[in-house]
Amino acid sequence: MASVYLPYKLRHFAMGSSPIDVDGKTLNELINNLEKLFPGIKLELVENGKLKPGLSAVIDGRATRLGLIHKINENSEVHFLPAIAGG
Amino acid sequence: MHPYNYYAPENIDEAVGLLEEFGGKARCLAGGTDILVQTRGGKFELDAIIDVKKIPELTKVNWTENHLVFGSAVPCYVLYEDKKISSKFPGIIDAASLIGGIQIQSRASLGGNLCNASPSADGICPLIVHNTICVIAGPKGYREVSVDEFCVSPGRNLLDEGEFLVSLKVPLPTTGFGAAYERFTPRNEMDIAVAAVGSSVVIDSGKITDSKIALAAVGPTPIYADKASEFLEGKDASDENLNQASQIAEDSCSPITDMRGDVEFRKHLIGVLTRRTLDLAIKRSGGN
Amino acid sequence: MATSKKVKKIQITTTINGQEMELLIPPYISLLETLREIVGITGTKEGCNDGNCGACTVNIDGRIVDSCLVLGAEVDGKNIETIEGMATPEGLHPLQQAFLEEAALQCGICTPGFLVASKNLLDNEPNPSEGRIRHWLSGNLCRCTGYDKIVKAVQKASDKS
Amino acid sequence: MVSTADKKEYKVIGTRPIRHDGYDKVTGRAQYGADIKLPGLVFGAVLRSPHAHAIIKNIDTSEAEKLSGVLAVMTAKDLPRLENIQRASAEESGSEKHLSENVLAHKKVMYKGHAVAAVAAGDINTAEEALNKIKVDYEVLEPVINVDQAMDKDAPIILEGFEADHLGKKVLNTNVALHEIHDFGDVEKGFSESDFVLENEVNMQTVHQGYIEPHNATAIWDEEDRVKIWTSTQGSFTVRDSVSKVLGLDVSRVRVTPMEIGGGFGGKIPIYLEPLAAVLSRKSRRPVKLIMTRTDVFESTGPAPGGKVKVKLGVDSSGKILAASAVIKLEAGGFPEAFIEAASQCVFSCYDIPSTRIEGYDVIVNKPSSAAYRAPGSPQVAFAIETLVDEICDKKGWDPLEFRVKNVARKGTRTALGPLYTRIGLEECLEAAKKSDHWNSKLNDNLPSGKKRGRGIASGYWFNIGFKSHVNLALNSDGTVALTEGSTDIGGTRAAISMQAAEVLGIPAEDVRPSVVDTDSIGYTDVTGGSRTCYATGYAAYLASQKLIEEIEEKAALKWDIDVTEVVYENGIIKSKSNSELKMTLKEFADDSPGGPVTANASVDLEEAGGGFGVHIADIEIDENTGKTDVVRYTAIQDCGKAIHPSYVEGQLQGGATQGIGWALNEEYYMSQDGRMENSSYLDYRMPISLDLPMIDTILVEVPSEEHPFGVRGVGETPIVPPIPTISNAIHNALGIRMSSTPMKPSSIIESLKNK
Repeated sequence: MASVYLPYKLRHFAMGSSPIDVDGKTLNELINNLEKLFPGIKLELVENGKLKPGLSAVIDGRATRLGLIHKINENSEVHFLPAIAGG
Repeated sequence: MHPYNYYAPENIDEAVGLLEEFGGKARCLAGGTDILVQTRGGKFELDAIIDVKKIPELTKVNWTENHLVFGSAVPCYVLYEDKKISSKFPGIIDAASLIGGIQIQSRASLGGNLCNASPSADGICPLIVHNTICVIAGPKGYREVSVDEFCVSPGRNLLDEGEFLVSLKVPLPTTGFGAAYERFTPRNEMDIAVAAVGSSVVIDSGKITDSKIALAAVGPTPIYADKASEFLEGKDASDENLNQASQIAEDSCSPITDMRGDVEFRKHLIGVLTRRTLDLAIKRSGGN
Repeated sequence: MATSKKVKKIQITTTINGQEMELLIPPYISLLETLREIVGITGTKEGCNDGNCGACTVNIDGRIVDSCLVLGAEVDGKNIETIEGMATPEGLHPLQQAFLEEAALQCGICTPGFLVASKNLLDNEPNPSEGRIRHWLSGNLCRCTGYDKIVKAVQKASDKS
Repeated sequence: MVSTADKKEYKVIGTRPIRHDGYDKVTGRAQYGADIKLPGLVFGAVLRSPHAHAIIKNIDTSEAEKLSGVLAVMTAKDLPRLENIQRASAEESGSEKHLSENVLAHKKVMYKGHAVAAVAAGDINTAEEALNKIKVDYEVLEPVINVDQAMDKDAPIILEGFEADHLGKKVLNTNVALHEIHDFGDVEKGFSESDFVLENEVNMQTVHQGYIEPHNATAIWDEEDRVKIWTSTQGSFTVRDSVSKVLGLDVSRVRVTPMEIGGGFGGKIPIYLEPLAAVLSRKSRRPVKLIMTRTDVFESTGPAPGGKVKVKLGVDSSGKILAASAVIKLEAGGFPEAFIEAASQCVFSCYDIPSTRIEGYDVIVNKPSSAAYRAPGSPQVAFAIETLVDEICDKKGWDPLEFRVKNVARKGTRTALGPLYTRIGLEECLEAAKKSDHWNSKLNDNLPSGKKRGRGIASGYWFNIGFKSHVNLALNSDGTVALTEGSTDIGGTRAAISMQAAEVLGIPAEDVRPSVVDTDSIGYTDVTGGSRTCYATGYAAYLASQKLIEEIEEKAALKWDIDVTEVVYENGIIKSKSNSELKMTLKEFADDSPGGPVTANASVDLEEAGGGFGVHIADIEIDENTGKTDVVRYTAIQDCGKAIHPSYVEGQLQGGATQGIGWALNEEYYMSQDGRMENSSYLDYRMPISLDLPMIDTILVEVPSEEHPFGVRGVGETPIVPPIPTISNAIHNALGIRMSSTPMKPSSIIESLKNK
């Protein structure tokens, strides 16, 4: 199972605990499984079938560019963080 | 920007005529480094710019028996590239070689710097401590005034309508004369003085027989610091006396706080710079 | 008293990069605008239009000026050199070559001003010190390079001359 | 150069060819935005608010419209009103509504210089005269100009009706657009177990990117409602997308041609003039050009946020950091986005710390809407953390370099925001600093009285982005390769991208001819920013070159009538594996290749480039009597992964360091009480001049990024991060005073000395 690290503002869904072990072969599956555990959390992560604008998912140290179709490994670490670019 | 016409008179009478004709709607153009920026910025709404650089008196350097006379439109570089002027008028050269960068020094003149009457003008303090006389032409002919009377308030000088500055007349220094100008700026060039001091001394047999100290960026106009100057007269150039004169200068000025510096810092700088310029002036006088 | 006259264009004759030109210009426009808008050569750049960046540096009769602080009307009868006149049919000026080899430009907007100013320095002082180069170029702002490679390029070109 | 890379042999990479666009740029031929000329071109001017905070009650443009020579006048009424929809763009956040309202104020002005109306006329003088005839009725409001004022409970609310996000909750009527927390581990426990806990708060004034070329835009709105725009921008596609939003057009109706760009540093990502030029063109039926004045640039664009950053560190007696916390409050300007997320990611990035807590506030104030400035957010937080580390070392008698090594972040270290680092090179940079001539030299103490010298050291980080790029290659019949790309070239990226193609193709860099083309001529390419261009567009060039080789091999097989597996391409030579008679040069092949032009293209959408770390060392000399600081020696050390064109990598380090030095010592928005920037000129906004600086020495450390075939990391942004704390630490070393505000200007130094 992948370890999902919730951002501070979403930890209330999990009664403050983070990381959480969640199954899923893709980020999409993982978020759907997360939603089953914590109903309502998907709305905070996904909009119009994509990761919400301003949100990025960092999978094994790298902010995914594939988004919801990104493959998740058995021991992946997934962090939801604000998206950032640069100057 | 309000559109204006360009005139380039070839003699003084023609220039006076144009200035009378246009009144407040005309300005003289020497180096242009202030006037063109101000006109563009909407400070003046002009009908005429009068380029004075075709008038011979305004661009010439002359030596008379007792004076150096240079035209009000003589650019800075002409002064500092002239070895004779450099050796005799070190305070003026200090200023001429630090106004703007090389590009500005190709154009900007001490006469223009004086007419612009900025409180922080680099050119004015050294002219004061070199006891400079301003030669003014106008509808009533010529008149002369001491340079320390020329500026009346920020951006304003004593020229009447139709008048303009023709030249600057600097007395040849006597034996034992030395002068220096130093400003403080956060950058090493291309900056406006936070505070500045010009100092001159005449040293005779170890005593300061005459001294002039002038301060810039610490009042509405560059000012002659009379009390500090007079304090030194007849005294030794001792550490104690020089420090006291510097303290008097510091106490005598009344700067404002603005983006370039606050009151306390400016006063502090006046003390530091007065001492530094006095030291350099004394060194240059050959008196120490 | 004030007789407001209609602003009329004036005619000037000036030599730009060796070519004599007769130009009809509004009397209030700067030399910078004259070059860019009337003559149509745009190598001379505008960075501030108030004489504090040097991007518009040109050479008039052997001295460098900020062309934003000169009226076009003033250059009647004068000889002007701009960046466009620096390379010859034989090739680049040694300074231009040195700027390329030393990577002395990044965005390149200040480069024409630096080149015209540096050429004027080397024309008068073939072997300036680092301090002298930095002093001479203090009227030219560069925001990209930190000046290091510009100073080195001028030093390199000076060694050659 | 310190190289820790496994020594791959490169032919082109690591050499220093003359950049492809160099000749145009040293001869004045290069066409920047302001240089464009079009038949029938007219000029525009923009009316800007004289007030920092005011309600627009009415705008009367009738007199301006009557003025002879005026061709068009516009206000916010001429733009569609957009909703508060978050933009999904990679580089820019914020809502569509705010994007539009920053371009042209609607009902309210948020800062002095905020655009209110625009005019087009036959010449610039007439356009400016027309501006004077526009009557705007303002109701002036109290301005809010710093984070303390804005966060005061009685503060005037700047963005009324705006829904702020405070820890996930929606909040109305607040100047804090975003309040967020990142935490990891048990910080309180970490502090309680520490032997030594120290805290530090820094305060920073707003600064500007300061690029020498003012913003400009030229537009034609044609008869089929297609808009062509020529502009100086870091991202032509970002301009296209933003302009199409503001104008309410499909993206395909907007075509943006990126002109040469005179500096950006992050400040030429937002749009300002482009939609105005477009609407003025629609109304006047003429091409319209707009150029900002220098004052406009300072008052209406950029800047980088000022604000306050508080940090706290807990350290055990061995010098190991156990806990760290930060409170970051940065000024967004008139609309949200102060880069607090980037700041949060950067603040503790150089250290391995088991527990961290970071609290961020994105604060609306009446200043121009802030833009990215080289590693946005990172210099601000580096100032706080790196001076605190110095203070701890000073108090405990620890060597500041050894302390950093002891706590260094490396591959596998958990970052403060959670994810683990991939391979990074901070440790190698610190080692390079330790071995450097500068660090080992004695500080000159033989000085005239009143002068003091000091040495400082600090490190810094930027994460370096990847994102989208596209590259096209076409083999010319003379064996050279035309490369087209969409990344505007601000500092030599044409060369760096072409060199990567040349390396793969085994041909000289000069044989690749790069062009930066418009948005209709290349696939979507993200901005030249985020230190991504050499990495991501370079990666696309690498992939395209490999495809081009495949294409060459296929067509050579066709030509020789052999199986493609028999053909091998190497260093510009095409050979048969088995028949030594079959051999031709690329030029010979190109001159007569079968089956049409030989072309290839590739696109990428990359994740992070591998973080970039830098360590800077400065020697400064201070005049104790005037407080003036001169930098007398400076060394910038950085892990650049692999330097493709080392000269331009060094140039990034030198330029970034210089901007940081300016920020440290003199640059600031000097604000009046009523919210005006009083020093909006190059004369009074004191950027460093040549005489203010020594040579900037560089040490390029090469720890290859795991993300790129040549190991490239971004380099452009990191160099602006360490200078502020480096200078502050050097001042402490010289005088024993801690400067906790920027700029550390002479008057502040004198004041600190008096209070010492």
